[in-house]
Amino acid sequence: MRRLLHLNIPGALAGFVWLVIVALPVYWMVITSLRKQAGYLTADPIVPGRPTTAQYHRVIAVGFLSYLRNSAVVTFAVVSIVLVFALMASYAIVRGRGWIASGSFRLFLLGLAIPLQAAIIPIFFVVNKLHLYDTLPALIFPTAAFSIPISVLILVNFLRDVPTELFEAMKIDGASEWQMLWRLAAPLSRPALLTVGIFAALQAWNGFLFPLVLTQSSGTRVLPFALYDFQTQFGINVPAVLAAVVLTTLPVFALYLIGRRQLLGGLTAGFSR
Amino acid sequence: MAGIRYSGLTKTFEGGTLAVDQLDLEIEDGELMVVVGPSGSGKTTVLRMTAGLEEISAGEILIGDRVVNDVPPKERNIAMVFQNYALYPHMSVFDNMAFGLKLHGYKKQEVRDRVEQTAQMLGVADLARRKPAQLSGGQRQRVAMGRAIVREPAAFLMDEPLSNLDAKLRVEMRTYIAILHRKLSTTTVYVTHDQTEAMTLGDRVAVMRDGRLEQVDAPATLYAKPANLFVAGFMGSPAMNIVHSRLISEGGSIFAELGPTRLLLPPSFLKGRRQLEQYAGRELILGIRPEDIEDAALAPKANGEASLDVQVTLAEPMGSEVIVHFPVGAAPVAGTPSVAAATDSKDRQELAQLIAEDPTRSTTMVARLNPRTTARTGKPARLTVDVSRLYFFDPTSEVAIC
Amino acid sequence: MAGIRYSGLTKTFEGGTLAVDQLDLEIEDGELMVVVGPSGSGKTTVLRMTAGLEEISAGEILIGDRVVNDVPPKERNIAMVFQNYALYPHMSVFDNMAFGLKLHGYKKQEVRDRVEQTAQMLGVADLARRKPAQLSGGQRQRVAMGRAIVREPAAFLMDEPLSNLDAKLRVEMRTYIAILHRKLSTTTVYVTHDQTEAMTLGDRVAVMRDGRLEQVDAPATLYAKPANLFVAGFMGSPAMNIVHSRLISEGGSIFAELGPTRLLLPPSFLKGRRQLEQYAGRELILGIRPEDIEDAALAPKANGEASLDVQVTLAEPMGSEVIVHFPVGAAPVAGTPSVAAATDSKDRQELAQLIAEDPTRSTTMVARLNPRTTARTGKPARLTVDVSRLYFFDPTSEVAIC
Amino acid sequence: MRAGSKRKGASPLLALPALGLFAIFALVPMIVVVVLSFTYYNGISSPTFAGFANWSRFLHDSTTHHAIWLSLEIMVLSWLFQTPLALLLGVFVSGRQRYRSVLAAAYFVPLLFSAAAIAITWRNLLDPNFGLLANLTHRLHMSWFPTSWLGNPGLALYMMVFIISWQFIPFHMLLYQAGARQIPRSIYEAAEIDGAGRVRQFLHITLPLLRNTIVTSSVLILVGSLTYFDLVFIVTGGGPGFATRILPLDMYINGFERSDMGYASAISVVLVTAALALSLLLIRVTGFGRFRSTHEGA
Amino acid sequence: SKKPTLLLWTIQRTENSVETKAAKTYKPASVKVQIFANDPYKQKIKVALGSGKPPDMFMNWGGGGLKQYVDARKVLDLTPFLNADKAWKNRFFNNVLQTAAFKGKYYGIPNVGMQPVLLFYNKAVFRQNNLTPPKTWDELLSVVKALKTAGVTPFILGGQSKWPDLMWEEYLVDRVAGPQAFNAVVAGKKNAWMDKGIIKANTMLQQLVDAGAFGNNFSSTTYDGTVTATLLGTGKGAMELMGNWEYGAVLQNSPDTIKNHDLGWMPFPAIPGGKGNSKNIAGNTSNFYSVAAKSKHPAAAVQFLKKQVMSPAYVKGLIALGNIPPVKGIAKQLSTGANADFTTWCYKLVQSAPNYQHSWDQVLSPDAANTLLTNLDRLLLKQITPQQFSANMNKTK
Ligand SMILES: Nc1ncnc2c1ncn2[C@@H]1O[C@H](COP(=O)(O)OP(=O)(O)OP(=O)(O)O)[C@@H](O)[C@H]1O
Ligand SMILES: Nc1ncnc2c1ncn2[C@@H]1O[C@H](COP(=O)(O)OP(=O)(O)OP(=O)(O)O)[C@@H](O)[C@H]1O
Ligand SMILES: [Mg+2]
Ligand SMILES: [Mg+2]
Repeated sequence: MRRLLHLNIPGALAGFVWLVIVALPVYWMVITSLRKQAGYLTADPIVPGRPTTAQYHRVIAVGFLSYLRNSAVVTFAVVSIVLVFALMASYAIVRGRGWIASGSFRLFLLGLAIPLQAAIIPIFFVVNKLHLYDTLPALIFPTAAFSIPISVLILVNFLRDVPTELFEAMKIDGASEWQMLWRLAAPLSRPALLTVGIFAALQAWNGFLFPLVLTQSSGTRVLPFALYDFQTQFGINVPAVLAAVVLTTLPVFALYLIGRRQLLGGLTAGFSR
Repeated sequence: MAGIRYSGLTKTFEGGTLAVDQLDLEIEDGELMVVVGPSGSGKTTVLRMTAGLEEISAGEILIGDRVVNDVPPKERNIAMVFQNYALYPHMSVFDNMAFGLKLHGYKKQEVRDRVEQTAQMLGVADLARRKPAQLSGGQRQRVAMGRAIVREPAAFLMDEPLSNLDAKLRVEMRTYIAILHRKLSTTTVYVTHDQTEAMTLGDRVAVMRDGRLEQVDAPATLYAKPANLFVAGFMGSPAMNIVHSRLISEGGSIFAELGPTRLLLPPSFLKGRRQLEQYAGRELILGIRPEDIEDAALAPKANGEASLDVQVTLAEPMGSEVIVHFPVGAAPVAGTPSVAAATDSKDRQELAQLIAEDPTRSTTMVARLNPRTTARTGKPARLTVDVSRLYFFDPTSEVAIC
Repeated sequence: MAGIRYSGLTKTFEGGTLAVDQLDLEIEDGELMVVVGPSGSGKTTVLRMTAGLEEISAGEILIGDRVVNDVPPKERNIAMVFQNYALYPHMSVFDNMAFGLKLHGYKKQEVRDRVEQTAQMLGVADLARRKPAQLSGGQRQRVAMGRAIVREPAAFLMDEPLSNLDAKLRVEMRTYIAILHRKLSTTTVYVTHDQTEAMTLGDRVAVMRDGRLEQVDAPATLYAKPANLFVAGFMGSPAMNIVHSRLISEGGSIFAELGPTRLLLPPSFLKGRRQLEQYAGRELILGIRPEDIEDAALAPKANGEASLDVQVTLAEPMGSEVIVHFPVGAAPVAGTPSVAAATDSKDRQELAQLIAEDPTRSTTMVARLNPRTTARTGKPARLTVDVSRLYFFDPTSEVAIC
Repeated sequence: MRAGSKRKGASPLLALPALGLFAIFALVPMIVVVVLSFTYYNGISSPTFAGFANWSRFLHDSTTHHAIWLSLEIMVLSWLFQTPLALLLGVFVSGRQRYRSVLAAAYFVPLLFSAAAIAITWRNLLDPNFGLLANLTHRLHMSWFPTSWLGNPGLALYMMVFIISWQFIPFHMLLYQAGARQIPRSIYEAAEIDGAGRVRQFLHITLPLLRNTIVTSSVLILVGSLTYFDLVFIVTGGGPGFATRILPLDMYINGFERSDMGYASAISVVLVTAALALSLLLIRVTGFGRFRSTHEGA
Repeated sequence: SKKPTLLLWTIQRTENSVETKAAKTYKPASVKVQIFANDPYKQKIKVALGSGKPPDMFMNWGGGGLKQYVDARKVLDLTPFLNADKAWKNRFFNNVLQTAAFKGKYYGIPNVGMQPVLLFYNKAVFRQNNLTPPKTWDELLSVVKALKTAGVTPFILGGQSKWPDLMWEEYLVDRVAGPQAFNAVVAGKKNAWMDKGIIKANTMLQQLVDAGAFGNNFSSTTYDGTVTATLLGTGKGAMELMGNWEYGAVLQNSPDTIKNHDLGWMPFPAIPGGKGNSKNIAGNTSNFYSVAAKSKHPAAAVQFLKKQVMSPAYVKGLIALGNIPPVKGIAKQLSTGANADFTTWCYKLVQSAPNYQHSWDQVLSPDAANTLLTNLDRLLLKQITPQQFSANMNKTK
């Protein structure tokens, strides 16, 4: 809020150092995605050569767009389910009482540590039993289920900081729990919901194991497969993979830039005296 | 609509603070009950229990004929102004006020009309689109007020709803509340620390202290006939002057000692005060309200027996009156926490001296004089005491003597 | 220690609200400046800019001789009581108060001593271990106060520091602040909406309105010689009665019209009021303070020419006085937002009628009568107006006529 | 304003949908895993009962013991590396200056990439022959500078910690950013008036008020690194030697590469139990589980 | 009745075009080919076969991996079909077909070219340093020394990927101890790994490491055709022991090397005094298609394999890609195909090899294979001695 004079110099410096650490690999990805496969290794890793979009054409030709559609559907569904379910559960945990609330919290904690690899075969059985194999819901439900524990942990942490008095005011205004959940808890935990949403979206967007095991036909293929389309038994077309990476990443990044406003919190400012 | 009844209401917080202690009080249907009491005396806690926001440790609350101890807030149909507002930070001023109405199923148009009227009445109509964070303290308070009064609940609970408003606006708001109450006759519990509000607004005033009810009465009664020293000292601003005194019976007349001065109690005063006579020759506590001391030159009828010659230590011209402080050679009544209490330390010792030269033998008294008085700081002055309006209390039980 | 000077200080919030508008004000070293003004007039904003918490849109703030526009708060060495307390929620009462001292490098023992003293002074010593969430509203406010005064900064900024305290405690606190200020002589800016505080505490009082400074003067001067209608109406509670009037010059005497009644202006009053004479025969605005109207039977000297026979619509016994409301047949002065403003709607129309029968031809006036008055609601009463204390204002510029 | 005034509280029914989904797709499979840990199962043939064979193997398998040790190491290192950085960066970008929000957007980017993409990238950057690092050291004639980062058993684990952190710091930063934004501004203002500079505001206001967020993030980091798999698998595959063969990897290798799902299940059960115990402990010790806000009563 | 629909899973590779074409042009059934990336495929096929939703036909590597499925009765026995049509059976090299055969029963049909491991070298590097490619162990050691002093990495090795290490192991053990040493392991003989020859071979391998034959970075070099082929093509490394596919990788990543005829290849050097024939080769024999036991149309699937896989068109397609199909009598065809000099050389090499050792990790059970790779890695890192290596391997089943 104040002038340049009050710039946090050490903070800014450290901030820029980290920026370099973050940016360098990303920069490398981008410029490499604009190279030809032949000779990309021996090219100068820092200076971009003559850029070519050939790899991008290749990626798109491979069916990228249909993968994109499936991924979008799965991601949208997962995010919706996670946001709604996890918010409801966190609300019940934070605002609820007794052993059920604390018990479910502990149960969710258990979920933080289930190694997917170990559980994948049983999950396959479950999905199969529910006749979901090779459908998009086969990706949506397990992905959502495995995102819920972390989401609950994050939301619980955030929800508890919504001032109790606001809930009280709403009660007095005649709101039911359900209304308080959606009219108060939800809007005031927007930053956390965004964080959780991003998390769930990335699980869905980048998740590989579920799509691999739980689907098979090309109609249910999702984006992460695009990465492997350029990976053969004996080598990888790195520039093409990176082109696919860049292309996959762009939509999510765009969404983040749009949603980031929600992070500009301080959402409870002004509620009291 | 319904009355509210507390019986044996008690609240002990985790950690053991006893905030409300065996409160028995009945607020009639349609009554506006003002609750006053020192900071921390449990006023807010009572309101919160009434609203159903705080669990009841013991006792009962009845709204109408129903014990509501276990009824959730939403079903009690009350509106509340929170002491610290609790505005919805993510909603505009309009939405803050409209929210309760919407929940109660009012039509859109009706919601708009009501909110707009109320907002206008409260002078926040121009701010309708703003979020609470963009409001000043007083504006927030008015929105909090608006959120409550826009509804038509079974009862209003108002926790110092005007504390952050300027005097002028406060008078307006107070009038508005009075009118509203006269019109709607909604049972209302109104917590305030403003003397004027307490005296003008309520049908009755309940005085609380340390979680207990000290007295509940019509405002004028409370002022004229405080049940005990605490209520006497608490109601009225500046507070009643309270000193140790003695009743002296001499030549058929009865005098009250005010330091070296003797105040003759007129027969009209003594009439019907049987108890008082029993104190003849004994120690008691004398109370004189500041407005009952006047500049001798300006008093309607000068009363020789009760005149005091004093040295004014501070004269504060207030415009409509002059507040003068002066010491009298009477022992003060201890017990109420006072500024002097903390002045024992080296660093701020001098402060203590500024307050009372010799705390055990002299008491600073306060008088409200007519603005035309000539009393000035550091000058002597002659004052008269209206001996027909003295107060006496038992020194041990502190109960009023009548 | 140092004085504070504002020159051309302006604040425009994002969204365009002009909160402070070209403020010029000098607070001398060691002065206690009280700032008053209606809710939303920019008082808090001025304090926040002084503290360095709010960016300055235009103008300058000087502390001592230094322009501090770009000096961070921490380097301004000020202590502030926030209107909304802003206590550290994770620290105990003790730590809340000790934090600033610790940061300023006080020794442990000294920190403890100071905090304990101050806490005792404020009556929160018993609460030292509690967290703010476990305090009542008034207790929080006292802690907020304690956090500021425990330090010895170059300046104090206090934003309605006593608004949530009961009258008794407030008097104590006010006295304490006065003593503290007398002792330490720290430059202080004190925002309040309490008339008594404004009148007694400050060396000078600054009156703000819509972000502008209306008048700054010693409290008594402000009350006696308000620069304009706004200040006149704002200072004093109940507020000054303001009606449209006319000056009539007849037979060498000058009268002011108060509805059908004529008030004879005594020569002593007219002496030195050159401007007033020019209004002879013209419309102007008349102001009468409520305390300048008295029950004719109880007035020190009855003044026949200025007596009014009125019908009392409401008599509010306040203990120390009785506030009576009565209509006079004079046109009210519009402009100030009032309760009546919002009463045009069908549903609450009746409210309007309760306030003013015919708002264009009659004005409700308020008087503060001696508590012994016999005036009662609904009864007629004879009152006298102290004609030596009338106020006149120009009807268009609203500036005081003298 | 006051804690403990929840009264009746929200209905636990609200937790049902999440619990249901979680139970069907995570809990039931986990129970199956527990059952499998008592069987011989190669993932292909039907499991046969094995009694405690897998468990006794667990007690004696030195490779697995080494993996446990490595997991602990990577857990502690991850926490030590990520927590301070994420906290500082998160708080830093929670500031309102424009450049900070731009930085925040940039910092966020690594989170977007899948483990595979990050693995490919870092493997290439660290490639001893053609990588960026090798290239730089070569250009700067710093031949003494080690280039075989991932091939050096002494360094590989640290490199993995770094790469994992590179991926996940943005997420924790996001948590801290949201947490820091939630702290009422007025408290900082009060502290500033009290004379607290940036550092002290951070230490005395931000840190204590972010306590619950720190717990949240720490649980995620600690538990997360216990189960972390993808990146390590792709970048080093557990090598060189056993240098990065952390427990989840050991589990995977046993289950899928050696087709011993029974034993892998036993390891998984250990993992889940350890992680649960760890998070419960953290939550108990820090009082997180009481669901009290640190902001109340400002 | 409707045409049956057959599902075929395979992995991502250059040969996919041939496979999809074979599927598309097949009329009697509609065959859907689904292609997966190499590593994920292993997990995918395991879950699918294990839990009952397998495709009709699936690609595999034969050997121990396939054996697991066979043991679990997930794979259709193809013996009756092959026996019923001897012409079909005889089309393939028998030693290749054996990779997918257990206890005399056949479970897989080869579907790509053979992948013998050869020693590639950069002729230019040798020219510049006045060296000749090593034909014997001693020559190899001296060449290593010379290259080392010249600042060139003698052998490129993607040690991080582990399996390239195995090629060295296979050849050294073969040359020192002969094929019988490993055959003893496969046969499950007691202490087979303790064979003196194996220990000697491993000692030699560690000598090579000590001599700097693999440079300093081999443990952090991942095998990736792009990387290794570039290293070889640019002369940063002089030689590489690798499957014949590396030719293709060089062609793609360093085309000039091929154009200038600078890429050389030869058999693994002889080790005088060893028990193994220096004409023995190692490598992948081929990959295979198997039919899932649970397939709804096993007969149709077999029919498809018979008609379309390694059909003349299929073989032609493979040759065009530089493949060397494991079928008899195609020398002529090869010599007219692309890169004929290389492919015919390889074809002859395989044909004349007394023993064609299929990659150990494919032959052994997955468990043993994994232990083998890990221990090899540690052997090369010198974390364990050859004796420890053998002891560790001995514990596997
Ligand atoms: N953050 C903000 N954004 C926009 N407008 C604001 C903001 N803060 C205050 N205002 C407006 O600026 C004006 C002055 O506000 P300020 O808080 O200074 O008033 P005040 O004199 O302190 O009032 P009060 O007595 O009610 O506390 C008000 O009209 C208010 O609505
Ligand atoms: N959550 C709590 N935990 C412990 N003690 C509490 C809590 N809330 C209030 N108290 C204590 O209970 C007593 C009554 O508090 P309450 O808020 O009812 O006072 P009040 O009369 O409203 O005071 P004020 O006029 O200052 O607002 C006080 O002493 C207070 O410190
Ligand atoms: Mg209160
Ligand atoms: Mg303010």
